[in-house]
Amino acid sequence: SPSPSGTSSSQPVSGGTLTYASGDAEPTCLDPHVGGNYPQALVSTQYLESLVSLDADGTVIPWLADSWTESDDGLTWEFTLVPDVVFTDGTPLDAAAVQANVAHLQDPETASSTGYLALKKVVATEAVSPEVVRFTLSAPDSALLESLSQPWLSIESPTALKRTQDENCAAPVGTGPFVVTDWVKQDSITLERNEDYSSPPADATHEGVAYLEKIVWRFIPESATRYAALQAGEVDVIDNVQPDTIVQAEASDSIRHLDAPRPGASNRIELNSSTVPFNDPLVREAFIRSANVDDAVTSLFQGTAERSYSALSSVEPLGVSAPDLFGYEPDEADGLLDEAGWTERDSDGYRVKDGERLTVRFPVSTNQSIPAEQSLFEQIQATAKETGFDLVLEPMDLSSWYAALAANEYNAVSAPYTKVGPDVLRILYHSSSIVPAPSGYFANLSQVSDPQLDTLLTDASQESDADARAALFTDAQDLLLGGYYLLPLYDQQNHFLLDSEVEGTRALPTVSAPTFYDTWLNR
Amino acid sequence: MSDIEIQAGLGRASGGQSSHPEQRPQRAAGRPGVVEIISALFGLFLVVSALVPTLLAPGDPLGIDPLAAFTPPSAGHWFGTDESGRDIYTRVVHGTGSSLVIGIVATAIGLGLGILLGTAAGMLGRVVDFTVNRFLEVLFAFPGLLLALLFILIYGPGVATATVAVGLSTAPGYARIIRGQLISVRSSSFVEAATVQGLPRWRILVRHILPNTLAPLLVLGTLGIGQAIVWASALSYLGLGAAPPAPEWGAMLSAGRTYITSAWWMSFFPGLFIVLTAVCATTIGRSIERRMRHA
Amino acid sequence: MTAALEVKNLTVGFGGRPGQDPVVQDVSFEVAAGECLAIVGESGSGKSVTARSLLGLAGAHSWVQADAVSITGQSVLGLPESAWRRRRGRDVGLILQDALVSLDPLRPIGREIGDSLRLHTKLSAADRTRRVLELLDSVGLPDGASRIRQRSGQLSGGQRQRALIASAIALDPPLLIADEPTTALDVTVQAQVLELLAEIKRRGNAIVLISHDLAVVSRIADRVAVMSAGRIIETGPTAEVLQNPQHPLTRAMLAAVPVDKPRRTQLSAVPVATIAPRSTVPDGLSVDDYPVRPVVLEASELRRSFRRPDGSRLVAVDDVSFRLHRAETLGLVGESGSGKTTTARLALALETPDAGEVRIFGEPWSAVQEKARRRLRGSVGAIYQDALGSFDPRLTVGDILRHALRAPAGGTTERGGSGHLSTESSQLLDQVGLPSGVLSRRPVDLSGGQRQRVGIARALASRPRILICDEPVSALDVTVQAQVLDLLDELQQELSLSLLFISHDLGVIGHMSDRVAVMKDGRIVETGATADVFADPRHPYTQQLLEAVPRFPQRSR
Amino acid sequence: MAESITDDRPRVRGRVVVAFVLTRLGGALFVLWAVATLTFFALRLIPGDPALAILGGPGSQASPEALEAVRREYGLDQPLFVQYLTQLWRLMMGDLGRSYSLNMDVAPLVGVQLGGTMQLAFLSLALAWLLALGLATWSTRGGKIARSIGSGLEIVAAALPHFWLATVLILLFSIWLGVLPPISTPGIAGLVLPVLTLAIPLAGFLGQVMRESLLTALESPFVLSARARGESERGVRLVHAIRHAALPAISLSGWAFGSLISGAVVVETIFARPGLGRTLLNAVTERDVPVVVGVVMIVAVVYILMTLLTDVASRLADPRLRAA
Ligand SMILES: Nc1ncnc2c1ncn2[C@@H]1O[C@H](COP(=O)(O)OP(=O)(O)OP(=O)(O)O)[C@@H](O)[C@H]1O
Ligand SMILES: Nc1ncnc2c1ncn2[C@@H]1O[C@H](COP(=O)(O)OP(=O)(O)OP(=O)(O)O)[C@@H](O)[C@H]1O
Ligand SMILES: [Mg+2]
Ligand SMILES: [Mg+2]
Repeated sequence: SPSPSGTSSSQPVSGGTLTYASGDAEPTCLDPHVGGNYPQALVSTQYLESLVSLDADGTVIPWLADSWTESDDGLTWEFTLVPDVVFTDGTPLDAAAVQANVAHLQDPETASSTGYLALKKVVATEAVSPEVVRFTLSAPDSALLESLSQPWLSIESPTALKRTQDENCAAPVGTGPFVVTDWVKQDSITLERNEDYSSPPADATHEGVAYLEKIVWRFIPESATRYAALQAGEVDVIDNVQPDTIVQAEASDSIRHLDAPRPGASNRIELNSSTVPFNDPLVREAFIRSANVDDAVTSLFQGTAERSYSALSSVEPLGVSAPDLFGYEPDEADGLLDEAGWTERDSDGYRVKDGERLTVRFPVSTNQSIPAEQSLFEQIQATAKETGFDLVLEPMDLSSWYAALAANEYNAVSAPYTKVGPDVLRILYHSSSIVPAPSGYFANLSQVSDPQLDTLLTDASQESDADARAALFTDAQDLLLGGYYLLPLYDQQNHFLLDSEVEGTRALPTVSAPTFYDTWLNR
Repeated sequence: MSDIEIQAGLGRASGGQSSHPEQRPQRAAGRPGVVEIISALFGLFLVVSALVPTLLAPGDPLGIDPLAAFTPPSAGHWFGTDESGRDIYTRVVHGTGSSLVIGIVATAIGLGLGILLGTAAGMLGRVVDFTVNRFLEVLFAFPGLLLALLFILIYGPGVATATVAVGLSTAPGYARIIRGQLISVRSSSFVEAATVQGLPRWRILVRHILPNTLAPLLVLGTLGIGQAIVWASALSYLGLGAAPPAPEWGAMLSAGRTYITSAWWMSFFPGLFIVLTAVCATTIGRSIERRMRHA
Repeated sequence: MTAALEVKNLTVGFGGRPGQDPVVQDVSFEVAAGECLAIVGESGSGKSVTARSLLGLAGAHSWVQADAVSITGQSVLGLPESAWRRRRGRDVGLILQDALVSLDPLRPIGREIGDSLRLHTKLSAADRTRRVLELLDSVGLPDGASRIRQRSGQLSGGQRQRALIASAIALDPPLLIADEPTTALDVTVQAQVLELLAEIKRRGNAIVLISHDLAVVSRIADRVAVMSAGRIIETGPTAEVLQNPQHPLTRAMLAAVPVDKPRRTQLSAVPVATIAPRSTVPDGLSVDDYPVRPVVLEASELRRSFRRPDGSRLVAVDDVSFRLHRAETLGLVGESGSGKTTTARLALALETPDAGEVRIFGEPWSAVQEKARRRLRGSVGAIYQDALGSFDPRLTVGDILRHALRAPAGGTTERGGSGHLSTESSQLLDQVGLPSGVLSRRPVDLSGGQRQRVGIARALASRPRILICDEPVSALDVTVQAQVLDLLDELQQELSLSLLFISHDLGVIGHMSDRVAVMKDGRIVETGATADVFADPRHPYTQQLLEAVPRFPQRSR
Repeated sequence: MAESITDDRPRVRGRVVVAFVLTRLGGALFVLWAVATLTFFALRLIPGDPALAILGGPGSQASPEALEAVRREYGLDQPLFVQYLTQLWRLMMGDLGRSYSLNMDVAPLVGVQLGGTMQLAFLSLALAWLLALGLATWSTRGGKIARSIGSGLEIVAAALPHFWLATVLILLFSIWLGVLPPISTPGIAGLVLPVLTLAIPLAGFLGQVMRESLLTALESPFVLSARARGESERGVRLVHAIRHAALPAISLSGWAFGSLISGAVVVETIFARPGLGRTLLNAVTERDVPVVVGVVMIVAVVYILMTLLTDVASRLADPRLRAA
């Protein structure tokens, strides 16, 4: 779980500029409503705020909403807002503002993907009073609070939202501790302190304005350069840290490490069950048995990541871990393939059936996989070869990768998915997620189509009783893991290195993005 | 793509052909120097690596050994191991073939196109010359890597695309040199002398013009291979060339750069081989050039 | 009075241990103030190396030994570099052999000339400019104010030579060394430069004049030293050496000079061809008899112009007409740029005339397609000034001759099959006096004279009846030139060749041609039998040319 | 050697200058037109729907209506030829279109990025010049060993791939010695490593060319005649040889600039510098066609200007060219 990095006993001091170096792609829009990806979440956490947040245990806690109630049928929710909160453009935070945000997220013109999905069941909003807003749902949604805690559903100034999308993208207006003052494309974003800030989340360590005066948010794609810049003191915080760098940094006194695995799904390889060869469960199981993931994780991540045996992130309390299903058993894999009819081997040692080689096409999105992960795939390729799988790694840029998926030209694929709460399983494995959007994209990349699983996931998403919900998700995961649709690898890695002068930084337990509200510089 | 143009520059600057071969007796070819011998030996090493890599490195370039990952250079692993425990020396040796092939094929494409355009411009009369020249001018307005990137944008990344892209981007330079060479040879007095002898045009072309135009291409080609390898590896480095885990130098270097602070050998040795190969090609090319000039 | 220059046993070599393989050996001489010593000798005899050594500039990897070298009475042996620098330019001036490239092409000549002043005097910039203008004026480059801003590329050869002289005499050094100051200059310009040197001598400065041109030397030098293979073989007062040479090599050298040598006299000491001279022209045949011989090449009203970079047109050949008869030599003479080469190229149909026509053997030549000409190509051979450049650099002499033999023949004689090619190649070489050993060598590895012979052999391969020779001997030294001229002469008699012989050297033209045509600015200004034209030039330009030709007193036979 | 005496009559000179400017301008316009045309049609070969790319790639949840709207907005529903003419017209008006991925107009984007790249390229060119000139003069001054070292250094420098050199430099100066920042910083310090990375290989190339012409110049008669005038070794180099050494390098600088822009793609990525190279690489991986076209056009303009500049510089430095 996210741990605060600052353990110094000295008093926080106000002032100073913090430079953050991100290895993620530069967002194309600083408003996370538009699209909705992790780089947006990282930066917008500094200037936008959500209705609710999570604490370190995963319990929902108040933020912009003081309190909330759910109707018995689960179809209406009422949120009471914190009083006297003002957006940085002077617009007051009220029920109408929240309504405007929901409308903005649901407007097709906004082209929201993450937020849009999360609000799918919200059919109407209503201002009960200036402080109270009511959501009306088409079906009960046990994940609503978790969804609303995400930065992609943060609340922006309705006045600002009325501007053109370009303007809003360049400088979204929220209630957060910092304000976007400048954005030099392909270089940096400048954030300055919100001097009227008054709305920290319930678990913040102080009140009032932030300590830092300014944050310079830079984009440094090269991981080695990023680390060198941190060492040289040019930047104070870096993200997307490579395992070997973490190991080095941990030996250093002047650098602190913040490990904050992302919630939602674990990193895993999805096996496409809709086509040969993985339409045969035996072959799926054989593949999983033939992949030596444990050794790979040990050597590549050098203790910075734990092997996962679950479809969900280790920060998700409802995750089911099944180590016995995912062990490296090459002998068993051989037997399974023989059983499945892949009995012969060609001159290169690959299995053959009816003249066809046992080929697994694996498009790898170079934008979405860190180098260590790509190395991990290479190691899986090497071990799977011994069993007779021809795992073909096809590195490609993001749009080619999407195109390959849309054309169903893949047998295995790894795609991250970050979302707060176990409801991510419904998005990833419900059969309705096989239906592609007009663009061709779909979330159910294993193409699992199991009515029983569908029912479990739908029920879970509507079950507001915590225990019943947990049970449903457990059943669903047992079904999923037992079907060998996926090979879990490890949590979605989210490591930050901070200069030891940077004190008081923690990752928000929602999507594990760091917040610099409590941060101060001990210089 | 660069050395080629340097050559063009050299030709332009020194007036190309006109300099008399006798003028510099003291810098004659003579015995091969130490550097030339070393380059030749390294060249031999590269050729053996490319043809029978197992002779020099019997191991499997793709064979992983996760528990031996990140071993620094040692007696067991001369160049150390990478993140998956693969032996870097083995990979470098086995990668020679593909790196050389990329360099050679790219240069061949560049030279081939260059010859086509250059001879067309130099031989087919004014209209063609004018057209080809304008076309070359346009191509020159795309700096090498930019042309390669455009090509990759259209045809997608990969070894084949990177090779063709590098080849394409070198072509205008070659074309210009060939055209210049052709024109200077065509108007040289020995070609006139052949006309005076009453040789038919095509005989003059085949017997005098083409051989004298194309002979320097041997040098250009040699020099070009080194540069082509460097540029192709730049594309690999940008993630637009060979895909890992293929033991291609640029790709290895690219993969190794991630670990530069903890495992310098991963990027140092492939990089060193790229540099050495380019140096070796340049030295050999230059010494051929010197010999031809003094021959 | 001390000698301006005294040299005792100067020995110079390159590379290796000092004393090993010297290129200049035991050279000793003295030059007094107001005196001019000429050093003459064939190419490569060590003249320039001697000159450079006198300034401590023998070159990289050189070693110099001497018993004494003193300039204006002070020894300069073993002088440190800094001391040398103070003396160069001030005590001794050097005019380099390659005048055309001895001025920095990137710097205005005013600066180049002013450099000596800048380095050795404390004159202000304005004073320097004034002095440079004076100098320019004194070397005969008037209008100095605009000249000083020009760079060498904007000057003609003669102007460059004079600018170079100006830079060498800027400080009026007591000793001036002039290495071939007149080579590559037109006779008229040459005469001006010599006059300038004479003037300097008259002022009381000592001059060491280096030249391979005895005629030039005879004009100005008081004493002559003859060098051969690095040694001085003969020395004495000019008139004495030229009229009564003692050393056989000096004699051979003198004999080789074509000036005023009648047609058909042999110039070289040794016969070059094995073929016995057999005269085809009866003695006493006069110019008037020529019309009875058939015309082999006829040029009528040729005109050829070129575009200048600024778009205007330059008429290189204007209304040129001439006839070349069987077995005669027509000399074409004129100064640089007068259109000689262009005329030759028109005659060879390498260039198409804008107007006019060339016919050979009465058949159309310039007016037809190259395809049609090919049949007759074998009948017209060519010899070029730059023999080396006219050979494909990849080919050996053998290849060159074999290719030439395979080309369409012009003469009537039948040739054997390809099996005979190598024997015929050897025969050709034999004919031009080369051993068959050169067959396997490349032209680059041959000497200038040998190359020119290969060029002639190649031209002969197709049994031509016409030979067009564009400055065939200008690049050669007198003795080699003599051999080549003799060879051409003999071949003409043997094979009844018709020669169009182009040269800027009146001596060579006078010796070689039956008739002569004088060109100026693209036009033929005078034509006639050589003897007549030389004896009684009509056109003022011809007169000027002939006056400028340096002659030396004929030695008594 | 042909005698070329310049015609100093002002009329003629004026005419020559006007003709020169006109041909150059015509040539430049032609190149720009051809570059625009070539890229326009070449980029039509890219697989995939541009409308989809505009809406955030295939990963987005674009609705058919939105796609339709975008096609209309960007004129993608027009016939190809109409689109081509529209694009040409827009380019002529200085409108480079709108980025698919960056939510902004291309012209201001590349305009901003151009500055960084130009700064990098010019500084690198200047440094490369200094390094090359220094090495060439130093090594031709010393004996045989210095010469071999000099030419060896040049060959090795010329063979260094930018990305490797950058890595080694960062390792050396930022990590081990800790004296220079590995990323672009507002001051000069941040420029040092990127500029070195670009300059060293280029210096190798230029050095080879300079050494060649320097040696030729030093062996030439005009240097001998300068020495005969009493010119010192230093004078010979400063007054005569260096200018000759510089000439071919000047004429190569236009090309060198192009290669620096190629290098900038790598260097800007590694050192996290804003600039055209990084923009281009991003645009290529994002398939952001308008940005690619924009960068291509701006690079073409810069290239044309640079060739013009080097031509003029060559003419200034070498009076022989002026006469022709
Ligand atoms: N720098 C040098 N290194 C080696 N050998 C040289 C050098 N300079 C001259 N020589 C040799 O010294 C000999 C004499 O040369 P030098 O230039 O003095 O001849 P020259 O009498 O001036 O001939 P020319 O009439 O052709 O000018 C020649 O064989 C030449 O090859
Ligand atoms: N191809 C050409 N293009 C332009 N001008 C030319 C060309 N050939 C010759 N000329 C010019 O024509 C004129 C005559 O040249 P040509 O070479 O015939 O003179 P030449 O009498 O042979 O002189 P030289 O004694 O110097 O060889 C010169 O001014 C020359 O610059
Ligand atoms: Mg000489
Ligand atoms: Mg001529």
